[in-house]
Amino acid sequence: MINKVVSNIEKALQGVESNMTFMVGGFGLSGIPENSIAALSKMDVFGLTCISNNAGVDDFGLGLLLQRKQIKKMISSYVGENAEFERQMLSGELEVDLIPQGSLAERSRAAGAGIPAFFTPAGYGTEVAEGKEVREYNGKPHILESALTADFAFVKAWKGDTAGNLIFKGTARNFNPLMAMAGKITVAEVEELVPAGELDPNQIHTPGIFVQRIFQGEKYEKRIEQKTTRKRD
Amino acid sequence: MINKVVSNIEKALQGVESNMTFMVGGFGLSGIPENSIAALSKMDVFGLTCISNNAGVDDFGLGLLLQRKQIKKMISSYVGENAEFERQMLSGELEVDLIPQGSLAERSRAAGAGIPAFFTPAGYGTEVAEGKEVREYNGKPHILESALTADFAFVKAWKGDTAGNLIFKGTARNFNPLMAMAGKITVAEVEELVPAGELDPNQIHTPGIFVQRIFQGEKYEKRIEQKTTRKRD
Amino acid sequence: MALDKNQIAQRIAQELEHNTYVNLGIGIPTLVANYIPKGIDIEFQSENGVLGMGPFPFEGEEDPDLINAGKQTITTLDGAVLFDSATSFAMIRGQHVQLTVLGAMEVSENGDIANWKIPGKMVKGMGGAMDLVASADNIIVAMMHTNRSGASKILKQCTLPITGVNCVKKVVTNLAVLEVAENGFQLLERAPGVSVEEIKNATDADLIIEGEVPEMKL
Amino acid sequence: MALDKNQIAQRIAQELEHNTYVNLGIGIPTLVANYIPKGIDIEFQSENGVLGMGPFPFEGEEDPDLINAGKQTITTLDGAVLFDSATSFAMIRGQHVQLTVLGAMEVSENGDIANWKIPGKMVKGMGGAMDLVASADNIIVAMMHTNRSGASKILKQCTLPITGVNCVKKVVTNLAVLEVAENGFQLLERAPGVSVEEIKNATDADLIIEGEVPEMKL
Repeated sequence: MINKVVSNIEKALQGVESNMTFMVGGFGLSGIPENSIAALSKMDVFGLTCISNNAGVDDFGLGLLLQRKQIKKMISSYVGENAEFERQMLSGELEVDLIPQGSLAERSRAAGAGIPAFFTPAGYGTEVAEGKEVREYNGKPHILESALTADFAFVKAWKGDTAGNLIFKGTARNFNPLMAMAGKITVAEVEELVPAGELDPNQIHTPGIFVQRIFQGEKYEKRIEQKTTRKRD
Repeated sequence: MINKVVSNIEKALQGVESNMTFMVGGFGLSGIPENSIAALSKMDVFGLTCISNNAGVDDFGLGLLLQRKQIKKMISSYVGENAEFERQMLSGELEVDLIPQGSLAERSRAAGAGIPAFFTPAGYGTEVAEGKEVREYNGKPHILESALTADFAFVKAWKGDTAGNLIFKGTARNFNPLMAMAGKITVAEVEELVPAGELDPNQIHTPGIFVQRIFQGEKYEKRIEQKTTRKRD
Repeated sequence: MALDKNQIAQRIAQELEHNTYVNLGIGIPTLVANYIPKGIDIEFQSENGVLGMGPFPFEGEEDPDLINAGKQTITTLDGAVLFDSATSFAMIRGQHVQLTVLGAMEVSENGDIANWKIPGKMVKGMGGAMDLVASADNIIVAMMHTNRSGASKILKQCTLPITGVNCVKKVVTNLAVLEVAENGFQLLERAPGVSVEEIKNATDADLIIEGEVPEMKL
Repeated sequence: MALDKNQIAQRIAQELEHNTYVNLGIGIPTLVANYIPKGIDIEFQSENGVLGMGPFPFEGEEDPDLINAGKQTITTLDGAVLFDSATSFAMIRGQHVQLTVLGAMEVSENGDIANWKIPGKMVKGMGGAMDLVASADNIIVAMMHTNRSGASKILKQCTLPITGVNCVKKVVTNLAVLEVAENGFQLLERAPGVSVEEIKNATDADLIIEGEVPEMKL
């Protein structure tokens, strides 16, 4: 077995440098790599390009990196929950590339799967299609999208084993398995790290081959953005 | 919940006609839809195009349909275990389109995922690339491959629920989840059919949305092609 | 009288077909789930990775690992499945999700929709909307007929950056049900007590009106 | 003396690098798993959907739902994973599998390989070979130096339909270890007791020979 365990967060982030491109898993604040983001927000790395569906909120998630102006460019699909983000974007401090959510997911997977480009109908006829090749299939125009790669991918899983295998829980899965595939170095943090052999090999979401480093995270806050409930009858 | 259960194999195969295109899951004889194949081999449907990684053996799997000359064309990656297949192919009775295994898998997934075409390095410079568009990415030539669809996809899972959700076991998974995505009508047979709610929603391999009909198969033979063992010390 | 948001949702719920998978956008569309007609089996998909969404959880039972695309805490029903974002959009792009209901800032008479950006003012992003509108066979827009300053959101041509072209099939507003027909918007129904004239006045695009326009039944 | 199949596998095993994922083809390559050097952690991938393959099962413990790409019954080791064919080839095409060892009918001096078809005679199909050779950074061919009729399988140009171009990095045969260098095959090692002259005679392609050619160490 190939052991992917690193003993601490410093080792997990070894090699991280300014001007790199990072992928960061999560949807909203659900399933974000809290430990990795917190540690990155304390490092002196700047000029980062971050690929993440969202940009966190002002004081949590990628918002922490935005506060310190560590991010030069965001590649996201939806960024509507972050006042500091909006300020930096509208002032031109922050470069923003908005892309359709499905294309973000598929382009990440494509990178990991050795598919350099593919056709999708999403975005045809919109700003997103500008400069992109258009081709008709089944009577419908499609645009050519390319794979998205990153120097590091930071993902968060529910359980993981020492071989780097990951299992996610609920909708905290989202982009994590796809970004895990796409990262040149994929750093996985998990709520519970178990010895290889404990997870059912049939039930692993991300095979360890896609993960270069794994560690057990701590103090997960798992903040809820929109607490919605119903009354008991 | 949308109920996908059909009460018998006849209802599962309703609408099957001559000259249709079928996808059939399985790798070798592992994970093949034994019940569906057996039933098809007794129907008077001919001129079929079958998309399947392999073509069964002489007296099992798709070999049963070959015996009755129901298949006009096979789209496969590896067909080396079937004497009748070879005879029909070399005599020109059977049309054969051989394609790389990874492209077969990805082209099936692509169909199900609404991706009409993608670039892959597999097959560049070979017969497989003839007539296909070539484009260089990352200094390496790639060819454009298109999605593969089928009128029916026949797949086999270990467990399934009434909502059509499927769980596979071991390497019997193989092409089944991908062909399930690609079929216009996907017929899933399972070893064990359980009520919706019994399977852990985190652990489903094929979401029921990809399955149109599900039934519990019977008398699984699960033939082994190459029994290899080691001696106890 | 013009419909309120719940009534718009209620009217859209009449469009739901038995045994279909439906994606509901944020806002009014989310309310549609409260009005599923009896005998109609529907499964709701949320593009962040869940099929078989149930109602909001009871107070105290929220799970941060279980949210919808609007980031609201949710529950799942029997038969639900959880999956990653690529699988989610495979369902959407591959047209396995049959109906998408979403909000809009503008809809044009050829079925274009704009709902993701106001240049220089608001840039939240398209989220999954561009994939959704480019994919589903049936797209219904749920929105108010006019914007806050009273201007029509039903236009000959969109003025805002569009989310998708030729995709909207139907629009249900507080005033009317409109179909995107070959030659433009066809007025199918009026809100109870709202006259054709009132709808015309609130609409920038031309309306195709054939015979008597019936009132919606709620 | 020329190597037997097990010795070819044994020599190839020396090429295995610590902490790498390896795909072994059918035939001689499969045998490589028996000779992993001490201290080298390897995980074997089989393209039908398993990573972390173990040895064959004990008699009576075969599971029809657990086979390798050669359709042989197998076992899995701790840390193993099972997955579908698209994920399997994502690993391969995405270059997560670092080394592929496979058999061949012909290899040419620019690194082309032919191993899937003899026109009019044998058409078994390429299986996963075309994806494998087009993808992995390192491709090693394991084969006999000559075919059954004694003809060289090491050629200037392949005569059979090829499986991939410019992909083979090294060839280990019963006679020699050859590297596909920029200008052609470089003879790296001789089988014990086999002379350079004997190798030359058995080889159709030109050989680049620099200084003394050492014997393989097994």
